[in-house]
Amino acid sequence: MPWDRNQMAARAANELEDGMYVNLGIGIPTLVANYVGDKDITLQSENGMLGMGPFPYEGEEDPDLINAGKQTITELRRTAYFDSAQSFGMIRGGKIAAAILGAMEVAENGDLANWMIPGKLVKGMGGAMDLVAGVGRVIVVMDHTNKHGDSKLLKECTLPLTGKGVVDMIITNLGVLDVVEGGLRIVELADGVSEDELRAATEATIV
Amino acid sequence: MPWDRNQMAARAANELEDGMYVNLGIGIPTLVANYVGDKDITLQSENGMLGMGPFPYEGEEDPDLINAGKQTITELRRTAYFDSAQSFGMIRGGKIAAAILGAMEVAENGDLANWMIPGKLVKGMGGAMDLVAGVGRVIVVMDHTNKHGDSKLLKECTLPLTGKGVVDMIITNLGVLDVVEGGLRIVELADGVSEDELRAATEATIV
Amino acid sequence: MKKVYANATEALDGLLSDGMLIAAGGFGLCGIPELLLNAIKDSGVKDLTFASNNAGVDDFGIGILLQTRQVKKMISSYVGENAEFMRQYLSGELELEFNPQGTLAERMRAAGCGIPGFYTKTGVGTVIADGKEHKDFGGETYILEEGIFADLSIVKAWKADETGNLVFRKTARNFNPPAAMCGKVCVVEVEEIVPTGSLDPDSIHLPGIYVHRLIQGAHEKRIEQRTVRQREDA
Amino acid sequence: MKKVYANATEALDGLLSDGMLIAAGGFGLCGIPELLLNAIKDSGVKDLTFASNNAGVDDFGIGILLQTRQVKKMISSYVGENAEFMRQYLSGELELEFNPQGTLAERMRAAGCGIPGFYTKTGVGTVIADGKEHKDFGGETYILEEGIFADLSIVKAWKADETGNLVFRKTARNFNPPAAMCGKVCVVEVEEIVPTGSLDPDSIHLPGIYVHRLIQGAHEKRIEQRTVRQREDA
Repeated sequence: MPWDRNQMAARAANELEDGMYVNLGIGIPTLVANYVGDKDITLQSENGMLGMGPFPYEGEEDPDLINAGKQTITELRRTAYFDSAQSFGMIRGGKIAAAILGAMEVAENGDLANWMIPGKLVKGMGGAMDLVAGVGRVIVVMDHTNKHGDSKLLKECTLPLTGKGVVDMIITNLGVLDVVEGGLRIVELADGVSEDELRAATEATIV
Repeated sequence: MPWDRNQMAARAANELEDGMYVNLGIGIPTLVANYVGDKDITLQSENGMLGMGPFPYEGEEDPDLINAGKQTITELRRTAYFDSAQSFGMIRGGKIAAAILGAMEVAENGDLANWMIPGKLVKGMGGAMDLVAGVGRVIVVMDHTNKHGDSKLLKECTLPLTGKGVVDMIITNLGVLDVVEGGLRIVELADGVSEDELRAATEATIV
Repeated sequence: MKKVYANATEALDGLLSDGMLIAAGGFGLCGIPELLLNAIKDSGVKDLTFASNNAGVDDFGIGILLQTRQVKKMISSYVGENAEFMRQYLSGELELEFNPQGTLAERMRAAGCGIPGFYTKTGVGTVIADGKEHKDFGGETYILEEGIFADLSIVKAWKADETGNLVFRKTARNFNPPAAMCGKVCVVEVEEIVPTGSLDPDSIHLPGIYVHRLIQGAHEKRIEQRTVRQREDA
Repeated sequence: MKKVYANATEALDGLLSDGMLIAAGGFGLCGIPELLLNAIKDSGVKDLTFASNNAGVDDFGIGILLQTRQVKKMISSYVGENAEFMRQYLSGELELEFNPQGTLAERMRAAGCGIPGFYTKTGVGTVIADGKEHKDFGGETYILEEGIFADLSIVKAWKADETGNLVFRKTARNFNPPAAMCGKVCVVEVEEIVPTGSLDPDSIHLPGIYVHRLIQGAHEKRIEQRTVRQREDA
């Protein structure tokens, strides 16, 4: 049985190591925070915060304290605030060990598309281009196929890119793949998913 | 009688306007602070401070509180501290209205030399190149001639430049000159100094 | 030199002109200069270009200036929360220049620091890099991004002293300091002006040198997405 | 992840190698990482290049590493207070790369922010511009300066919490934040390590993400030029 959202998030959390500073994207990546266990992970919110805490209790929301998804959050004892130039300075400068992001498409060379569908509503890339260009390791968490059943792991991206050759690892409902020389390498299969099933759902070259 | 150091400093202080943020160099420029009267002037120290106060009373020196000349100083009620990148960001970005600096040579096109004598001891430019390139107005305060009696207001600088075409006004013991199209223009003569005397002591073109 | 003005309209007096470029602080609806935006709306100035990470929502933030068609162009990283924006953009009434968020912040900071251009890896190989100079450093390719030199900065801080030294609160700091740096003139609204000397000189986020005019006022501080967790009962 | 080490020698363990580039904070003798410099001296590591605004005095700061001939090259803006420096430089034993002070600070900050190059007006038309790329922006000429990517940063702060969040004191902040940003590894010495949670999150000058190792110790904090004024008697 393929992994559900929480299992994908839990698998992504396995990639995080004690002491890391990490940026989590919107959607499934946000759930990763629930699975870091007793590892000492510091979450960055790119609007200007290190040490992001959970959502506030009702009645304790603070309009001056939101995350990059514009949601109300809380601070921790370790929290530090800073401005957007400093925040993206640390992202661009490689100080963030890992970013865990969603995607529309990933290509076998690590190209990533997750910000725009031409002809549809255009919302903008936000901080995604800076994150994938700057952080130490980019881990994509997404469903293996789109709602039409087509593979999201492609030979080449068809959508406008967020970054070129930037993805290091892909975690889907079917398993885990590394981006390596020549294509993708299967690291792990989801419980009950066979290698054939995963290959059948993958357009990208598997090496 | 030519102006003395204090008179030159007082004359330079006349150039400052209420509300200005100003950087004062070492030597005579430092004395300018004594003559600002009740104008609201904020002094920058380029090692990371706005709102520089006077020297401390004996026994109240703080090793963490020095000016760009490495002298112990004090803070004021308006003081703000920041790091060197921010400090020179505001200098380079033109936020400082005026710098008052000493010089070895000034040329009629506004070239300034005040950091290095080849073959002699080389100490470095410190923040001088950033200041003259960035601040709104550069006022040089210096003796009109060197110890050999040679003019320090030249057709061309002979020493390595601190900045090209950067000087706006020169205040010397003999008078005040603006750097204008085609050369220097006499603004004011020191008490008892004749225009002929000033011209005789000046190599630069006076227009 | 008095920096404190009575209200937003007076603080903007003489500073607004059609077609100008305004850099605005804020992220989403957090830390936006809401009082100054209202006064800009009331002034009727038009054909504005805004460098601002977001465009507000339909009835708050820059969105109110979209309703009145006072905005010609946005330089932003994300405009997803604003239906009127989308309508005007898709119909060609509104120009849009997307900047990656970090590039936008750094372009503002750069201009404020006298840096007309810098190289970044962000956007290499994407549409963002189209038409921009490419250059190699240490075997890697970077693109040249230019400083945003604005005519006016509008900024929201938490507290100021009378000399304009600013303190921000939590994530409401965001784009406000870089936006403040990059304008020829910077107007700031705060929740409270405190006497000079009552802020810690070591804890000032933006020194008064960047601040030309200052107002104090009541802020709505609207929350865009109210997310909460349940209390565990004892 | 424990960042706190027992002393400077342990904090530097495994980080030093001959020929490395070290970025050091401090301005004059103010805010210099004196404990780490002493430990570097004791380690015997040699052929070092230092990016540091000054070179200390003969018996304090980087000067102590000049005495022991451990320094091959300095990247500095002003070295006027150090007689041994001058002797070694004039005899050709020591290389020196002068940087305008603001260019030096920005080169460190740029590298820490992933910016390999930026344009500045500082030094245009001077020897500083020799051999550097010139480029026009808006009709004015600028030169390209490159980021300083150091192997190691050594930094002095006032206080830290256990996660490495740093607070500096008065003008001892100076080059410490940009120096901290530009190294692959950053080691920090402070006067006091306080429990995490006791620093104000709005008033942290440099977040712990930049800090890999941390020590607490007693500092001499020598004054270079003790200038005072007379008390006016009542």
